[in-house]
Amino acid sequence: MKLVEAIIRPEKLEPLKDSFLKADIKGMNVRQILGCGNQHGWIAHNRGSSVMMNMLPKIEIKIVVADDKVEDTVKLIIDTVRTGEIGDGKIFVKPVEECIRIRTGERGDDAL
Amino acid sequence: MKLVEAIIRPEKLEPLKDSFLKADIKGMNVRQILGCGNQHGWIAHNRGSSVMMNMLPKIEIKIVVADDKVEDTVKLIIDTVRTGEIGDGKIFVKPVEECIRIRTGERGDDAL
Amino acid sequence: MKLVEAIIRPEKLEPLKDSFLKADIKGMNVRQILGCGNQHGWIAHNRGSSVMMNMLPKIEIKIVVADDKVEDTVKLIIDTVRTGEIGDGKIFVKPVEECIRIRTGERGDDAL
Amino acid sequence: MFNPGDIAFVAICSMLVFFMTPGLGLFYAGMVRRKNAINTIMSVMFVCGLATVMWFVFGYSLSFGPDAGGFGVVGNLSNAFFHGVSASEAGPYTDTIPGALYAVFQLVFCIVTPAIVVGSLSGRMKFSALFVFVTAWLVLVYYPMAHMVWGQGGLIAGLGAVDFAGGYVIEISSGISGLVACIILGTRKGYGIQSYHPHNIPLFVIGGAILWVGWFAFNGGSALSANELAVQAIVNTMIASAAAMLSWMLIETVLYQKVTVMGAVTGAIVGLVSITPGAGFVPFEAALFIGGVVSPICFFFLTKVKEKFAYDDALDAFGCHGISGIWGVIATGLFAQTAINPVAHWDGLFFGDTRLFAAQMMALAIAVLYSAVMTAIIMLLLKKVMTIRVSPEEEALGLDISEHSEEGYPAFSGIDQ
Amino acid sequence: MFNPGDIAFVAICSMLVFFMTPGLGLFYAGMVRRKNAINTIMSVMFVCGLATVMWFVFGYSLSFGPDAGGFGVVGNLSNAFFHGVSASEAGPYTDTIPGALYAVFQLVFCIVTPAIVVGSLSGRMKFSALFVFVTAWLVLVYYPMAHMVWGQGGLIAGLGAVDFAGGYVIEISSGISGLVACIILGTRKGYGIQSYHPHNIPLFVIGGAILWVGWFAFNGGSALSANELAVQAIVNTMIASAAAMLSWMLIETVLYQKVTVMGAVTGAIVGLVSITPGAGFVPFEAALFIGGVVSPICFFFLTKVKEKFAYDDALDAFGCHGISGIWGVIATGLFAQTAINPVAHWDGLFFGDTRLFAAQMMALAIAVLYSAVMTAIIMLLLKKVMTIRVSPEEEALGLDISEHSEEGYPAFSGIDQ
Amino acid sequence: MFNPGDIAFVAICSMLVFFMTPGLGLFYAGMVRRKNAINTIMSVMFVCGLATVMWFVFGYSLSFGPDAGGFGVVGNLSNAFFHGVSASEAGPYTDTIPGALYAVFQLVFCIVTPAIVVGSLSGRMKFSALFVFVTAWLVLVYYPMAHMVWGQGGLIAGLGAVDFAGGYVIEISSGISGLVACIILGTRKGYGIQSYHPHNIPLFVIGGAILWVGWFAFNGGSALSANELAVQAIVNTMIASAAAMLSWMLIETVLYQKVTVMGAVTGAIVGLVSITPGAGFVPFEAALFIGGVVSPICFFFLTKVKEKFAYDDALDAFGCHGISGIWGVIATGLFAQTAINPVAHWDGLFFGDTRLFAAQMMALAIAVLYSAVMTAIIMLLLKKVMTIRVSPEEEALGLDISEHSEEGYPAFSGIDQ
Ligand SMILES: Nc1ncnc2c1ncn2[C@@H]1O[C@H](COP(=O)(O)OP(=O)(O)O)[C@@H](O)[C@H]1O
Ligand SMILES: Nc1ncnc2c1ncn2[C@@H]1O[C@H](COP(=O)(O)OP(=O)(O)O)[C@@H](O)[C@H]1O
Ligand SMILES: Nc1ncnc2c1ncn2[C@@H]1O[C@H](COP(=O)(O)OP(=O)(O)O)[C@@H](O)[C@H]1O
Repeated sequence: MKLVEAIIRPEKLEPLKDSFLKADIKGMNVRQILGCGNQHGWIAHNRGSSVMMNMLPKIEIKIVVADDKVEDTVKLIIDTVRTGEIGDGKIFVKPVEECIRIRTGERGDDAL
Repeated sequence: MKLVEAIIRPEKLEPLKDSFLKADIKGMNVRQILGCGNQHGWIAHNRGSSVMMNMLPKIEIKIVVADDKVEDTVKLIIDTVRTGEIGDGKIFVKPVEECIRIRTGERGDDAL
Repeated sequence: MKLVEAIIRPEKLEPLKDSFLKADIKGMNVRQILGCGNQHGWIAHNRGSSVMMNMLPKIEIKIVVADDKVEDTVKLIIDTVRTGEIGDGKIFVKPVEECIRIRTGERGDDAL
Repeated sequence: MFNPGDIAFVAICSMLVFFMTPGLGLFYAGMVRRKNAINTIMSVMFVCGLATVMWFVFGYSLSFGPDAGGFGVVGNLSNAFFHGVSASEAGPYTDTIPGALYAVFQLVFCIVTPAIVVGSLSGRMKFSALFVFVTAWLVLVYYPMAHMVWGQGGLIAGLGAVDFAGGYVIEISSGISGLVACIILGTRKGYGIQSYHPHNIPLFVIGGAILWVGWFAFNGGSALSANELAVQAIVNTMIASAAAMLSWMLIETVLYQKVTVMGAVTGAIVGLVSITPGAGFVPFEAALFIGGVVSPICFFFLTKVKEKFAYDDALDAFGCHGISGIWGVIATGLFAQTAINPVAHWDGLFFGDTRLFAAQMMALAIAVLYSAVMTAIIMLLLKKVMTIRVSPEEEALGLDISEHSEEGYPAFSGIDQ
Repeated sequence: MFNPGDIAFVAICSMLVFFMTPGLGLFYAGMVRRKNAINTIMSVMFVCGLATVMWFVFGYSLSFGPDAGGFGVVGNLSNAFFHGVSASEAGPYTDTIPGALYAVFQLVFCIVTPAIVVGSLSGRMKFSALFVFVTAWLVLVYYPMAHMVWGQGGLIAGLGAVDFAGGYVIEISSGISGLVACIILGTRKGYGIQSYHPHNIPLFVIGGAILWVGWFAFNGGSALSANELAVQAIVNTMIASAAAMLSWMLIETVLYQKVTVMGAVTGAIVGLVSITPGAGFVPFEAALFIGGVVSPICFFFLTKVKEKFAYDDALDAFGCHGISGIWGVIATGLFAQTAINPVAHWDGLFFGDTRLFAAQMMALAIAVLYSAVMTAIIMLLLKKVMTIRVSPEEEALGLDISEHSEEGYPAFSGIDQ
Repeated sequence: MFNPGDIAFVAICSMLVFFMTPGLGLFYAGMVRRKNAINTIMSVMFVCGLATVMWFVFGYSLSFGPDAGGFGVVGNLSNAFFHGVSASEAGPYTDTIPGALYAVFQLVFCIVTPAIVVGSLSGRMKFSALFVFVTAWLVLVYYPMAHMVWGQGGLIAGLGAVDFAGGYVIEISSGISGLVACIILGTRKGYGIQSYHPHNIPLFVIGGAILWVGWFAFNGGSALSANELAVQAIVNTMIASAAAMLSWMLIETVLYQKVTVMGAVTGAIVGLVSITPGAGFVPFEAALFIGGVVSPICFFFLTKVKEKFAYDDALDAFGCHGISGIWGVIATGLFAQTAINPVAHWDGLFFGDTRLFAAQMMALAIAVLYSAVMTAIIMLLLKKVMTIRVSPEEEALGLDISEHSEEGYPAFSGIDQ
């Protein structure tokens, strides 16, 4: 099993959820983070003063998938969220040793 | 060392904290996420229209434990948070290579 | 590649961002968590009653770095955020198998 | 002769009605997604500045100045810059308070009306376009409507139709304009699929509470005097809003076995709208009926009709204000009593006289047509000369950042130390 | 003869007092966990609808109508549907304002009172049960209490006891009822262990500020005229609330070396409660004393007594309103002066006359007993005929979702785009 | 003879002005980081308690009591404990309302003024030090300023300078004091680098709306009667604030092509400040000009001047209140008309008379110097005798936890179940 962790633009969450729905990927979880990378943020105006916002809100999506589904999932994400402009985000793949469904106690790929 | 990552129902956080306290597990961290899985969410009524909430608030708990404590921890979590109904959540176990206590610089299991 | 995950005091985020800027570490992401460990929290007063706050707000920083940069990063973090008092936090190092830059599709260390 | 009691009453009512506009901004903002909260507040708040300055410069004159050309449609410019409108002399509309106070009381109504309209356009309109739209709408819709209904020699008043506190001028004009404008503007992306995203219900409640309280001043103050009529209007307003809240809760209970805060407060608001035109004309029992019936009507429009015709009346300016306002002027034609307020020349249909009812229907037709046509012209012209919608990317990102470079809660996460 | 100044004053005061009920909803909501915010707001807001309609239909009549049967306990139904309550004629209670305005001013009091009670029941009561409870409570507790204290031929008034703006009728009746009802309802799960979970202190402050401002109208307006007595009441209200805020801050400083916003605002509120019964009877210096002393008393009850007896008076309706109200009526018996308000037949104990004090004590006993017994009956009956508590699972999940399918901040996370 | 209309008006205005102080607390709190929200609210709210009790005990007397020693600088103690200040007799300052009502109306001004000052000190001052500072500041700055401008035999009034609703007494004194105090206190850590951290703009808007509405009561009520002058003041206030909002939006549009809510509301507020001293003296057109011009002036100070001199006027008490207040008193010297208000002995410079303008300039110099010197003395003394700043660690952690052990949104995350 692998954990596919994607950091994406907030406005891409809805399209990505739709893509997953079509591809029948059901389990995932999502949280809000602040990220900084190559993207520079935007200029805000505070009672006249200009201020640079350097940490931008991003969404982190985590999906645990069976080993053989990793590439498909990665591709699906890239296809859905890529805009080609700085700030598109990153995908990280990490090992997961075990997965347990709390409700039933099932383990391994069955539990996904 | 392993990272035990449990996704649970929000209302189970307090009981789980109590269980941990009893089992003398002290270090952990917690965050709010939105999850979707087999559980369907609930119907909300918005000025008359019914709307389906498909992402549900969940709590993610992370505990890093020594290798030999993983099973106990998993068992403890399952025992405390299982209701037997859809939406009980998942536990993932992931490898952790190193742990450092910032205050002292200690490493490895001592730092937990 | 490794994921360096640091749990720090909220008030140390700004100094840490400055240190990273100086060390030219650009990519990272940040979120708010609640943590409990050896630190005991503080006493709050609620209309007269004293209550113990046992989960404290912490910041979790995640940085994915090439294998050879792990030690430097860890050291930098420790140097910047250590106060020597309980509650300084922890650093966890975890394996990352793959990293993909969504914008370009680049993989591996190049994508960082 | 000035009466300090009346001055005190109308002055304080003006303040409370002024409060309604920011209140509306908060009410609206609570209902939108977090990424559009700033844009929503801004779209409402800027009207406080714009409409006031316009009112002083020429708006009051176009609305309440001497009739221009005798058509009863708009005033002339002889009161521009409050020329002839004084804090020390009574105006042409009432004797016991200064003309300038009357002008201020009318101003606060003029501020809130376009602010209602913008609710229909929420979440996708460029702010620059909205600014131009509101300016044009005040000149082409609001001032003429106010003149026709309340101005000297006004066309609608001439028909014998009555409007105590703004059924035609405020509720119908804003509701109908909202509908027309939102259709021309187009729906938000993903409209229909993902519609439930209020980000802050307590904020919505704060705004709703301010609106509710302000409305007592709105209807009560419309008596322009601290007298029996003001009391009649306040009591009616209380009864109608309460009845509408309860009947909305009843509908929800029957349909879903649950009541919601958004529903209950929406019920109260449509109840307030529905009694606005008749507050100073109908007896108490009628208020109970008017309020009790408005919720099912609106509920039907907010759910079935809106879905069926798929217009994106984002924050329901039409569904809440337009529809309830229409019901309100009809109900006034049904239940008004000359004994309560001799400004109505005839009793309502329910009491056996058809004349007032007929006048109300005629006036309603004029108000609906006039607002619809004028708003359509403004929007279509605007569409020709400037970009009125943000791009799909900007819409997805949220108008707060794209239009204002400002977020609602920048340091709220606790991360941004 | 109607006086426009008085009409203006009482009308505007009614609006500001009406504002207190949503204000109380926000005040309460800020103090609860996020998962119960909607339920808390709903539990308070629906009273605006329910109590108003009931008031119009029969509540006013039961409270202020002619005495039924001569027992001085409740009115008869001759004023049902505001029959004989008119916007154009003075009522039996005052000459300078219309009877309907008096009814409205009394209505806004009647709305806020059950809304206070629900604070004790927060976080575990089924909304349907709460709805029935409030309906029954208004009929069986509020209307009789109002009649006994303020109605024509009322029992408590007949004793010579005085209550300027609602010590017995509002504060004590709601506080005692809250205590009794919360004991019968039972504590929240985990009560005592995990009690500190306000989710939004600024919201609490918004509500607190609205309450504070409204209270000036509450006490001032109770003079029913813009006269010397109203001024006396307003000044006393200001002094007492300020003194109570300072003394609460002092207690916190002594005990914890820190002052809190929740503490300071709570201090102000208990100060406001404490001066309510005596605002139009006591001299300024007494207000300073009454306010200064109420905070330690309440602090003691909120901490020691509540802990010792382990009742879960969730948002302290008893601890804040009941206790301070009791202190307030006692203090009125101590410091009232006939020279300030001849409605009091005798001076207070402090000025050497025991009669008023004795009357106050008797009235207090009646009010406490009556509220306690009636509320107990209602709750015990309710428990027999319907489920009054949510299930432990629903309680853990939060009443917002389980009872209303609505959340306080659905799209706040910024995730739910 | 008392006039109920006047009593009603001044009483209600007092309530609305009182509302401004919590409003200011929310306005300020929305602008700070979440970790300092509680401290900010506390710093403003406690003044409601402190200033009220002080006012009753000796503050009113020092401000409005008979002149002490004939210097026109401060009153004597003969009205301590409101001795001679009665709810049933007119005071020395006006005939149509009771002396105690006048004292209350003046009190609500006295509450809000130090609350403005604390905005400059936000985010780093120990609360205990702030408490002492405000106490000392009221005695040494506010009471004398009020006496000099509005008291019997006051020095500044004696020059012939005029101040309708608090240009010198409130705006300039608080703004200048804020500047001086914040310089002595020192900047926040990291000031300049990381300055954009409002945590809750809707909260800021709620506060701003309360301020805006309250200001109509603030300026209108300063006529102390529901008369022509009150109307003049209200109309001027409306026009000036609207004009200032629009001109702020214009500046932002020109410079950034975007308008912000924080900008627009700030514009409205500086407009309100600017018209405060002249509201009851200048004609409507002048109000348009005064408001239209104040935004560029303040914008320049908030951006260029503040940056250049690097003082950390955290929430811009000086930039908004000081500067606009100064412009306001100058503008009053330019545009006042004796025909509008004969309290001004001469017309303004614009109408050809130099005497009022000269008096205003002299008064301005006195007010600025007096406030600056006194505040400096207080702060420097305080620094000697106690710790006035929190430690750098506490500052980084946030003053909410370090100073109050209380957070703004403890259970908001949804985690803390
Ligand atoms: N090395 C890294 N470790 C962790 N997160 C990263 C790293 N680099 C980038 N990120 C995350 O990815 C997001 C997008 O990065 P960015 O550099 O802006 O995109 P792009 O690579 O497309 O230019 C950042 O906001 C940050 O959250
Ligand atoms: N494959 C997955 N990857 C990541 N998170 C998952 C995955 N499957 C489920 N989850 C998380 O677990 C939660 C519970 O899943 P659900 O399917 O509702 O429970 P159950 O398996 O007991 O029916 C989801 O809300 C989601 O956050
Ligand atoms: N075993 C663990 N697993 C996950 N997180 C932990 C663990 N131990 C500590 N933490 C996190 O680290 C934070 C700091 O821990 P603490 O024990 O207070 O610091 P210190 O070790 O310096 O005394 C905690 O708040 C918690 O979030």
